[in-house]
Amino acid sequence: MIRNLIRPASVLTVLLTLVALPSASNLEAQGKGTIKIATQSPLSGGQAALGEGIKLGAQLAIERFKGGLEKAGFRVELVPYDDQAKPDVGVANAKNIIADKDILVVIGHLNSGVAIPSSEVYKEVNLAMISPANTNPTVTDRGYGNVFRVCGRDDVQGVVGAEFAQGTIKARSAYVIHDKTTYGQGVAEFFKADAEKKGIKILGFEGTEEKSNFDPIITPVKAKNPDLIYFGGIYEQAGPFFKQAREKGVKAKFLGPDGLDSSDLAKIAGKAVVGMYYTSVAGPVSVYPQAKQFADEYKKKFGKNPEPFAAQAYDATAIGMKAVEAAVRGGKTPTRDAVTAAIRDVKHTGITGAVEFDGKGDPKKALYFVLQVASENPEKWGDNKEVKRLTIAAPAAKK
Amino acid sequence: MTTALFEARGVTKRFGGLTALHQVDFVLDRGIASIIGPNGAGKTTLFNIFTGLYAADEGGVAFQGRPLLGLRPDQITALGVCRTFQNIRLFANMTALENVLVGMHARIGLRVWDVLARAPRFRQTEAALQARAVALLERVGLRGDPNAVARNLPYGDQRRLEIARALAAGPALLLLDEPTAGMTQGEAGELMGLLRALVADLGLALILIEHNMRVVMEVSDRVTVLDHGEKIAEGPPREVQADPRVIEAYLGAAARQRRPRAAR
Amino acid sequence: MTRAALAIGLIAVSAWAVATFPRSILVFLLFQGSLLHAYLAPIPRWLRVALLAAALLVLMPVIGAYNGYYLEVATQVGIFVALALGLNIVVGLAGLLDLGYVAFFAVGAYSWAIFGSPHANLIFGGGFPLAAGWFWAFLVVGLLVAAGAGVLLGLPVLRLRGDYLAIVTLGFGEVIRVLANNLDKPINITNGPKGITPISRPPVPFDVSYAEAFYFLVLAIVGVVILVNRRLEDSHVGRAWEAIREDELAAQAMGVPLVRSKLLAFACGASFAGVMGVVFSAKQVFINPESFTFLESIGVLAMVILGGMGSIPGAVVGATVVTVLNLQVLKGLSLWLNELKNAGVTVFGLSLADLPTQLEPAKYERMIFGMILVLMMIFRPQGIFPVRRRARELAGKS
Amino acid sequence: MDLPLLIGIFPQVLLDGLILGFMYALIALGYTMVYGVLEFINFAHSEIFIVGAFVGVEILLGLKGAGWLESLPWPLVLLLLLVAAMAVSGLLAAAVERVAYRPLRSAPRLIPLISAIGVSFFLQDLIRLVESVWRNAFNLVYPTLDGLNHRFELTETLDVSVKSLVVIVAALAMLWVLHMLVNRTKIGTAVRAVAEDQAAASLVGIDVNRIISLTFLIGGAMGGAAGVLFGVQYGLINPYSGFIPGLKAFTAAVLGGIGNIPGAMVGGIVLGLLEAFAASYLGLLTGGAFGAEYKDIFAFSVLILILVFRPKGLLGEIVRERA
Repeated sequence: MIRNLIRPASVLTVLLTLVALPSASNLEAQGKGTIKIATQSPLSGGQAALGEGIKLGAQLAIERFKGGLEKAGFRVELVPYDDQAKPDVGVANAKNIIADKDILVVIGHLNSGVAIPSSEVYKEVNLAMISPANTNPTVTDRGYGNVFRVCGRDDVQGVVGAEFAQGTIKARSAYVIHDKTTYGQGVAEFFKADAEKKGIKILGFEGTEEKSNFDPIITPVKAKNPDLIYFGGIYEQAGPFFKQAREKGVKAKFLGPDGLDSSDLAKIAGKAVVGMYYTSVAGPVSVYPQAKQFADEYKKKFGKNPEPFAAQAYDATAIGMKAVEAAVRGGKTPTRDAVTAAIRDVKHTGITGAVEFDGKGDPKKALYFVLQVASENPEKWGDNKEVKRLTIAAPAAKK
Repeated sequence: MTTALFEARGVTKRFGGLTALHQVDFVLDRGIASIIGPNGAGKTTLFNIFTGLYAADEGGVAFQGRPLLGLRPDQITALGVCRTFQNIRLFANMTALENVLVGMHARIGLRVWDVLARAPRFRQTEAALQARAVALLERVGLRGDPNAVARNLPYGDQRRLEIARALAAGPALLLLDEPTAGMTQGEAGELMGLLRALVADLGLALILIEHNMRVVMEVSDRVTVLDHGEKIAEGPPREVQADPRVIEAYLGAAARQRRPRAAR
Repeated sequence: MTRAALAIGLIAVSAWAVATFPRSILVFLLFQGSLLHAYLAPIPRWLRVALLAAALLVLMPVIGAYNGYYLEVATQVGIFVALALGLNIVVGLAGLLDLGYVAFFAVGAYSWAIFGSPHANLIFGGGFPLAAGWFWAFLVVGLLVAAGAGVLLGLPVLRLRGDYLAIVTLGFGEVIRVLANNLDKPINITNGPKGITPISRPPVPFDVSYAEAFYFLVLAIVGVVILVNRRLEDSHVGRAWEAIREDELAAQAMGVPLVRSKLLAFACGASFAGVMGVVFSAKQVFINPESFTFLESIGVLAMVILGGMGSIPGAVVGATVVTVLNLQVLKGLSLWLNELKNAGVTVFGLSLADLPTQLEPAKYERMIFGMILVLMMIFRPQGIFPVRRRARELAGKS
Repeated sequence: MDLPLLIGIFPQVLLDGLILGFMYALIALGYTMVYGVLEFINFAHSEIFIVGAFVGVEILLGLKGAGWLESLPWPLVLLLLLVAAMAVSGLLAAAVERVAYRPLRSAPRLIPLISAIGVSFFLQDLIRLVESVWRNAFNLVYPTLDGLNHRFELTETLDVSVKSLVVIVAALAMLWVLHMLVNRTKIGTAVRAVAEDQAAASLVGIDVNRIISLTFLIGGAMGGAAGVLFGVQYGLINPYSGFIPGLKAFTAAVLGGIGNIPGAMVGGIVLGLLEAFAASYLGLLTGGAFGAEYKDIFAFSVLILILVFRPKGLLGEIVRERA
């Protein structure tokens, strides 16, 4: 019986597919001399806003800088991939990406937890990945020749946080909470280590996957009454935590890494996070003197303010295209090896400052900021004040 | 002193506050014994204890001199005590043949490794099992297709299949729980013929739970009567039939039927 | 004859189409459809075997040369086929609803991840990662460790009634995941949420790429798994499992040792997952607890249910359909929608660009799994490829 | 180890655990009612519960958008939320029963369970789909009701907010109403009759299908109320946030004796306390080696241990032949 049912069904599928074939192939036709630049970032899910910013930043850069390559007879295209902020999705996408020989540079990811395994795939074919946002030290500390980033590192971000905590807040004790993700736990550990070195007493170090009920975590925090709470994690989880903590009468100052940098934090936690500090490798676009034009253009084209990391993605893409241009020899599409090698030599003054890579692919100098939340109104997130700025070189790889 | 084939002493079972069986003794050496009694008398409970589904609260059961209490049902089956169920419990989505093959499980000496390697030993065993299963199906009078799925068989055949499945384990003692329930008098008579033949040919001992009195009187060598969990009579069919306590239990039972089932 | 020609022709045309349009998802689906067609078509057995073997052993790697992603998809399909076949033993044959099946996959994956990466140095001091050749040994280690975990879990819980067993295995699956997420202290065993990387890959013979090597490895394992499955099913062991599924009590009364049979089912199912876990960790080079969530367990369950509980071809087809749906169709829809949005297409006067950005077809896998489970239970509980009871050759029957 | 600290936070942890426990108890009612009547684990109850939370947040956001939120007294707003959420969740639960469970009522017991798991997953993404289209967001924040957030400082280390008291009062009230409903009314008698023996119940003229629908309706309504209280208490919800609390509530139901209404409350409170104490004290007692991240393991271990070592009706129920 099944046989009788399935056979016509499969024949039908076949016919349908044949009909659909021409349209599909049109959609995916490969022109000669096409150069593709891929982005990989979460385009859906809780961090979609940030991921979308990366994609749009890259798009803007391609439109701005593609002139040179077009003159040489190439078409330049952006291929956005959605890694859903999940490692396995990122890896699967990466395999898809390396299968497309036209893709010469990958701009991404947002999450270090996704970037690390995905870059293992890129490495197989020496495809360059330039990260606008991955701050985990491991990303470049593996010493892969094809991995670069234009932003700072968590270990430094943790250090910046600790330095700010000691120097500016004058905190003598701190309680550290993290969200048990690669990113959150990583940066929290760096903060803890450096804060302890600086003589700040760490009263507790707690990780949790809890999303809603923080009561049992807050109670010990309140009892130990720290000067400062450091939250290593993302705003989605930090929001309810800060809100509940303030409601329960916790009076400590709040500090965290750039994962807290989202207007949604104000939406969730409201006045609880007014006055909260966060360190960032991005900083609002308004911080960069050269970035005014970028912000205006972005707003004009996409109808919204650039999200954090959009400017970094713009710069990363620009660097990638510069390298592709440099690698073009005699009108032929350059190899991935040539592009990757060329990136190493690029010196680029972008809207987030001058970028030049060291041996591991870290920027020789990176900017770090500490900002403070100004208002409980999510619309005014962009008004957050920069309270401190540091330029720090990436630490040498520890073996 | 020689031990009896099957011997139960002082079996007591309580469910909560209700005593389902109280100090029941039962001995069987050979032939066919029947257990009768009104609904709720404890007959099936006794079977469940004999076959290890329930643990008795007191008393002991022994088969060929080996104590059965504390053994699992499958171990008891492996020793040679096998049963059928009052409400047929075939493996409904398996074929008649497969049902019988499952019954042979305890007698199969193959290891998982033999199965995976498909050793000659495996093939020989499977072939032999299958031949035996087919023979058993014929023996119990199932003339239909052995590859028919059990749930599609007619009712009477399902009863027969259940007996074939129980015989597959190669028991020395077979416990049949209302084997003729739902059958016409003619079918029941046929089945009894089969049972008698099995006893004669294989030297099987049988214990029946039965409501069909004609069947009971016809085939039983001995009859045990339970009422309210206690043995009230035991002996050859004619004697038991005349026992005043039995008559009272059965007449009284008509009134009791309407009471809610207590033992649940 | 025409049937045979049709089957051969479809495979040939679709394979050619994939080579010509290597980036079209639809064409690749067509290729898969042609394989299914060949499997179902009333053609001689030898031809069917030859066609499928040629397609899987030769055509697929060639297609992979045109678009490596398809080889990745095929490999993923293979991994899930093995998982579905393992779960099929537990759920389909023995009738034990295991909602934490992916835990065994995790156990296998972590066993190689820890020792096949420098991570083990944190526990034992030095000397790691093990040489890549150890991978082969760890296929066995993964099998044994997962089977052991199956027995350990099974011993206390297998006496439970079906629905309670389901909940307990769910709890067990979550416990394993939470442990994997938390055992980075006091002793760093799993490296917690950060996961373990880089995990060594096995040495590859000749000039084969890793992608091809893993494809063939997975294919070989799936072959073995199918063989084992069929042999078990077609023996007293398989019959005992089915009897337990049909009527536990009667099975026991017929001499089937319940606990031992159930343990065996659990251990078998778990061991397939364990082996594939080892392969998975080496293939991914990176694993973290996120790959082993309850959602994955339900996904595998949906594969088994879709194909038909207890049915080997059902598990294969179910795993393929669900995996392809997840990896290709939903994601393809997302990309397509994205392109339409960017192109400013309007439907009924509504610009697609105005669609909410959170509306992403790729994210609705739970809805797909859920619909599969509900609809199959209501309308076709036996699955799309129900078990066909094998009619036995009866020698002694006149 | 800092003993005064450990003792100092004890009352607060106790209170937190109680609040969490009452929340679990409310959710557990839905599981326990359905199980009591059908011996069926309504796996989708966790989503019925979170739907209640979404109904609540939508009404609040609506009121806020219309500018009425500040002008209305909070008890009235809360009552409105509870009534609406109970209605929607209750009807949804009954509809789910009608569509996905009733056709399978005579099937082997794993079949409806698998269907229920499917419904659970389907509903999660359905909520997500609806909210994505409607608000382009599915992580929703409960607008703050100032009156509910007021806190009473009882001692230096112990304080309690109005909303926590509301949870306790509402839970107790609903348990009481339900207890009365089941034990003192005609409907309750019918429910108990169906639970005892469906065939017999239908023989004495009870419409079994209606009573089962009613059971789902009541259980779902309890879940909806719990959803609103959950949202008000903890602030942020998403379509997936019902799952883990649901599983824990089921644990609570089993712990207290499934099918037993006061048992659900006892089980919920025990589990809530256990979880709160584990999360608060584990880190303090082990010097940080283990911490709050293990609290789910505690809950799941309780689930496993209870099911393994108190196997209700293990053999006695399967072998339900007439004795």
